[in-house]
Amino acid sequence: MSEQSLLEIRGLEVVFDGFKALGGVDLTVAAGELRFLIGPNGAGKTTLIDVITGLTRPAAGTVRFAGTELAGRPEHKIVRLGIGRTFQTSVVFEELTVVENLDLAAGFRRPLPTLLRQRRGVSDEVAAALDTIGLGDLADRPAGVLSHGQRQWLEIGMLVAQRPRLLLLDEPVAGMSGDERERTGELLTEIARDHTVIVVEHDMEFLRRYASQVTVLHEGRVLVEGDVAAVQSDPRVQEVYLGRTREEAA
Amino acid sequence: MRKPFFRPLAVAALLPAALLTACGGESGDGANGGSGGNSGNTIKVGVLHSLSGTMAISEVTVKNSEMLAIEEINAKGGVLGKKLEAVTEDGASDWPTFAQKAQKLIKKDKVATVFGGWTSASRKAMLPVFERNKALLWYPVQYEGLESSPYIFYTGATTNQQIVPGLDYLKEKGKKKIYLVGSDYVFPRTANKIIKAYAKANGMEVLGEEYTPLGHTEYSTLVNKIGEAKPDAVFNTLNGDSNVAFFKQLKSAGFDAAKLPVMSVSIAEEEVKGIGVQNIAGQPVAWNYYQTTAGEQNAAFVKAFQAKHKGAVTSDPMEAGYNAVHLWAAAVTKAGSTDVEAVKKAAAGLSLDLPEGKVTIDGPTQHVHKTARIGVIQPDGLIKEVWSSKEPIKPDPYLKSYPWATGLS
Amino acid sequence: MSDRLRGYALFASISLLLLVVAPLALPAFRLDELAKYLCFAIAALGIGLAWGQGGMLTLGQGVFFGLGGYAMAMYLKLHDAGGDLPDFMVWSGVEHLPALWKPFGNVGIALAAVVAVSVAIAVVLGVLVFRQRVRGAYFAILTQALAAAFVILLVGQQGLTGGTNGLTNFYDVFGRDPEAEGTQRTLYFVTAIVLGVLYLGARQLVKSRFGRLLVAVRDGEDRVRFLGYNPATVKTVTFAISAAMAGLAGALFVPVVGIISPSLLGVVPSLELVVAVAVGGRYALAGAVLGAVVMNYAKTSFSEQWAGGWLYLEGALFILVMTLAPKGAVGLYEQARDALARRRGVPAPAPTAPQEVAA
Amino acid sequence: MTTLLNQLPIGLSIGAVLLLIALGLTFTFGQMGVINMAHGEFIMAGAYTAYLLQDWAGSQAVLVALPVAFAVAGALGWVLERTAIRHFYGRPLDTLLLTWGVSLVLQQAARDIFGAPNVQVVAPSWLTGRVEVLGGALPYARLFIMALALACVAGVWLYLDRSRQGRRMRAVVQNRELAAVSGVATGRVDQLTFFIGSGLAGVAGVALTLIGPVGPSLGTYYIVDAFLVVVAGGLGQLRGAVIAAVALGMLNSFAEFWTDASLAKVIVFAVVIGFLQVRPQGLFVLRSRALT
Repeated sequence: MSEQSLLEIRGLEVVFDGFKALGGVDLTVAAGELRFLIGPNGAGKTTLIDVITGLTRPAAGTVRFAGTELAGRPEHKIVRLGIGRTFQTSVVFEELTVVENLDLAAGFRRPLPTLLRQRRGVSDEVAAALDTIGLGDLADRPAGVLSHGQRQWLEIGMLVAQRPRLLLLDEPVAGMSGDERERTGELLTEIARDHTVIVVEHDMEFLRRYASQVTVLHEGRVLVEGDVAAVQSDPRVQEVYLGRTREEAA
Repeated sequence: MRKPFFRPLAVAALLPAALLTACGGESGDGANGGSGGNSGNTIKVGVLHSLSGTMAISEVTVKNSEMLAIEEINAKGGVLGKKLEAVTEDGASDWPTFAQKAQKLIKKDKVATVFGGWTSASRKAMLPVFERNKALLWYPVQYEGLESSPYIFYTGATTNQQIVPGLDYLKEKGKKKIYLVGSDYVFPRTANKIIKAYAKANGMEVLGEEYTPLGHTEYSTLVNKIGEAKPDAVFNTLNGDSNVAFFKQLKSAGFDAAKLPVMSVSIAEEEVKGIGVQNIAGQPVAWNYYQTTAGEQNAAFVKAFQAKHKGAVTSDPMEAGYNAVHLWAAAVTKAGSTDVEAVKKAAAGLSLDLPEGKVTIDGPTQHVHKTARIGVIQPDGLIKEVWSSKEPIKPDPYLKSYPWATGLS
Repeated sequence: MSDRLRGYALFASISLLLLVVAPLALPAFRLDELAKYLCFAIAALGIGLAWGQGGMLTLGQGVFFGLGGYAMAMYLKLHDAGGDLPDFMVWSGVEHLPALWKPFGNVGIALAAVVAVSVAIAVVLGVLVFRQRVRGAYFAILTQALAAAFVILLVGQQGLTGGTNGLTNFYDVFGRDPEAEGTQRTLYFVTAIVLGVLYLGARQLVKSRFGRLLVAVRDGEDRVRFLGYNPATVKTVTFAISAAMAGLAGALFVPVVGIISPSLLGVVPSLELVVAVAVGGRYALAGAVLGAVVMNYAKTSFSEQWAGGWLYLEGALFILVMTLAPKGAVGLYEQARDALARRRGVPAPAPTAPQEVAA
Repeated sequence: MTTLLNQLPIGLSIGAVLLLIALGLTFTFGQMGVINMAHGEFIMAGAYTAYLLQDWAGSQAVLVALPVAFAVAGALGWVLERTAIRHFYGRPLDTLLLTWGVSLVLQQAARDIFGAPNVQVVAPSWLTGRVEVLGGALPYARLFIMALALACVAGVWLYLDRSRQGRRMRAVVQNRELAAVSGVATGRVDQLTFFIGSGLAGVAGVALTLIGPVGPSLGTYYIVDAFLVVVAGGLGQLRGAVIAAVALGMLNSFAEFWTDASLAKVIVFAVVIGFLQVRPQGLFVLRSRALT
């Protein structure tokens, strides 16, 4: 076990009603790494993230985060250990303003009395997050009025405001326009500078531009692992993707 | 941007306050005038029954008979030369509402007296209101006894005029082993305490005592328990709709009146229809009055009531409500005033010929002397008297004159 | 900021209305009725918090109302009895004071129990159901069943609770005659002030970070977990606060009306409280208060005119509100205000459309 | 001991009543996510249908009333769905409150139309006997209710599993948008679902005339129990409803045998709460990956 490995997954199995969604996954992510997780539909990418964040219980295997076993812990306790995630369909609180959303995300570390007081002004970490995602102009608007892309950024901002050690992003650019992808890519690079990040992504173009280390999942197992170029040239990967979508395998 | 929290609140408080203020103006009552409802050309009397909710079924009939009595009195010129004016209120089958409406009748309408209530709970809720305000309530329903408020007149039976005669009848018929079934509230529990004391003193055996929640409709387990215990008779203090389920399920399990007599104290002519006569025909009930009770007074009462309410039956509580109005009117006439203390004084020992026969008010307890009657339900849904105490029984709400009942209260 | 100032001015003028104008203008007996409505308003405030803000549709609030009411009534009964058994125990055949009753002879314990018992039960229930993520319709039905079971239990334990009769006939309420006009006036003031204080407290809570968190839990309970909070705790705390409010309301109700009985606590009275909140406007605390006062006033005055009609009116009103104005009277008011503002050419504030979380 | 054994068929028969009253509810709840508080009043409508048919069908009214009550209650449900509920999909709590308003109106309407007192429905003579089972008497009326419950369950199962309409219905349950895109007229499916669910309440109402009161408050006596069955059985699962009804019936029967009727109700409630601790979504759950 290397000194700086932050997340260690060994022999992870997940079974849904007899269907094996994950069949013995091993994965190690080092501190400070930006790791992309790819694979065709049904490969088990989201399931893997669900297990790490406590949404799904594994049938077998271990998930260790900085030396702590995660399996069996409730979601909010895993978050408190320093793991944050986004979802494929962004879920922000539409009734609350952008700042309130961020403030909420930054809030769980605060002592109880603060929770019972009214928010006055904007705290440092919220201001920083707001700055990172560039939604300063919309700070006091309800999140319900945001566009799809803005919502995704807000989610990422909420993640940053949580000050996690490990970020899990589930398809952050799905459904985004070209400009929005660009902006998200920059955001990602910026965040990856001082965080460990795992990104689940379908979009190969996005992958090529921003990824360094890639893990390919297929039918619930790790198929290949390595840098972008090595993975792309791997015949097994091409086979898996060719059988499905031409343009993605190009 | 701040959400104005307070503006809706303004509406919240202004509206009802304004409405209430409007009401306050209309009533215009400041200090207690003490006129006792006797003002101008009419005397106001309160009629307070549940006109909505679960108890409305029963209480509306009593309200109707009380209104009939008021009309009869007015037709004969009223009381003290003044017409009676009924102020009707709805207790809504809710005991606190009874208390508040009683307060309204006394304080706002300043009625001379109130006729009302059915359940013990409603009476208990109203009792403090009448006692503190020194106002009069006439309560027309048989009840569990152990009460004698100086500001209530009880024109229904107390336990020694209904339960005890019911037991006397069962004993006379040689029913030694009895099973007690009741709804889970005050009247059945108190009644069953008396029954158990009576049984102990009279060589009868109580095989079981079961209570079901009000509105209970599943009696198969209870019927099974009764079948196992094999009693000679059941003493039934179930209330309301539960009676329908109980008798239907008892009958379909094979227990009819011949096989297992069930003595009921809360089933009158009105309830028989809903239970279905084929399920209950031949079963005994204990009351003080039936629609079939002989006598000119009753014939007139039934005729007058049916003239107003087509196809309606008359029952014991209805008759007791009707009596209450006539007794009060007679007491007022005798006292020459509607003043509460004067009426109370005049009422003591007052005697009147009423549908159930001669009714006398017992001064100390403010209950009435009543003849106990055991009836059997007929195939036509009416009840035929098969046994009676012959003489009116002196009311004894605390059962002081019964040696076996010592320690009950 | 002017909004805020205007808000305080309005609160002050309403306080004036309730504390000065109403007592002067209304006859004692109407004032007593208003006090009763204010008791219901306190319970409704709790529902507004739990349901409107927290999304927990509690159909068993009568249970907590009852717990508070019985705690208070037990003290008053024991005080009246002065060392003997309370009257109803005598005719229920109870010979010794049950152990459950003994602590309630002490006024301090009884008053503490008004809140503590409600809170304790709410916490136990909350921990049990919220931890298991029972929510939405399931929670609603469970609380409704709780109300049904509670009433059956109360009615069945006649020697302990007075059965269907409940507890009534109090002679002495903290040294005063409960039927005297002066006492009723004092009780009215106490109730109005308690309502005001609780309203301000609830409003502060809603505006606090906790209040924001509560709204977040209502709109996306599962998402909140991934912000590092345990929604079960947030919900349990809120549910307990609303239970405490209902308990206080019940405790005030007892001296105001002079009775507490199971008929006040069952499925239907609990639902009626929710109806009142919905009609007033569930998303604003003031809507809950408004609804409770207006609906109960309407019920009283309606049943004085046309007894059977109240059910039609209540049902129809409710159907109309749910279909046409789900945000209740407050929502209609806000709509009208925004429409007016638009006509004047002032841009309306961003619409806030709370969405219910599907079960 | 024989009496104790006799509690078995009694438990079954209580379970059958529970199943009958909960079946329609579980149908609409499961298929549409609608919590219909007016379900009790649809039961009442079924019972009054039997009462009215007596004038025409005499003592066989109960039998004749079964299909008629299904249609009458179903029509009531259809009207409710068309006029109000269809605006409420996805808001289960709002429908709960809305339908409660409807139930108030229906109760008062029954009071005004039929009068406040209970009415009587005469059971056909062939339902008045009883058989000896395990040393106790099991009335034909109870057997009839059990058979009826079984028939209703079988009918619903066949419908959902074997008919094309039923398959459409299940498609809408599993994915409303997808079904709509695939050409299923979801609006029509909703109407039909509500018609059937409410119709089943009408059938239950006819059966209940054999054992209980027939009056304006009839629905209120059964609604809470019906909901408990639905909750314990799981969101609209037919299997779950059947097992939960029988289990709660048995529990009720034995709890009442050893304690009393009041305590038995409290015990049943406690057990359901306890059970939800183990299975928070009831007996059977539809799996879903969606994050609410």
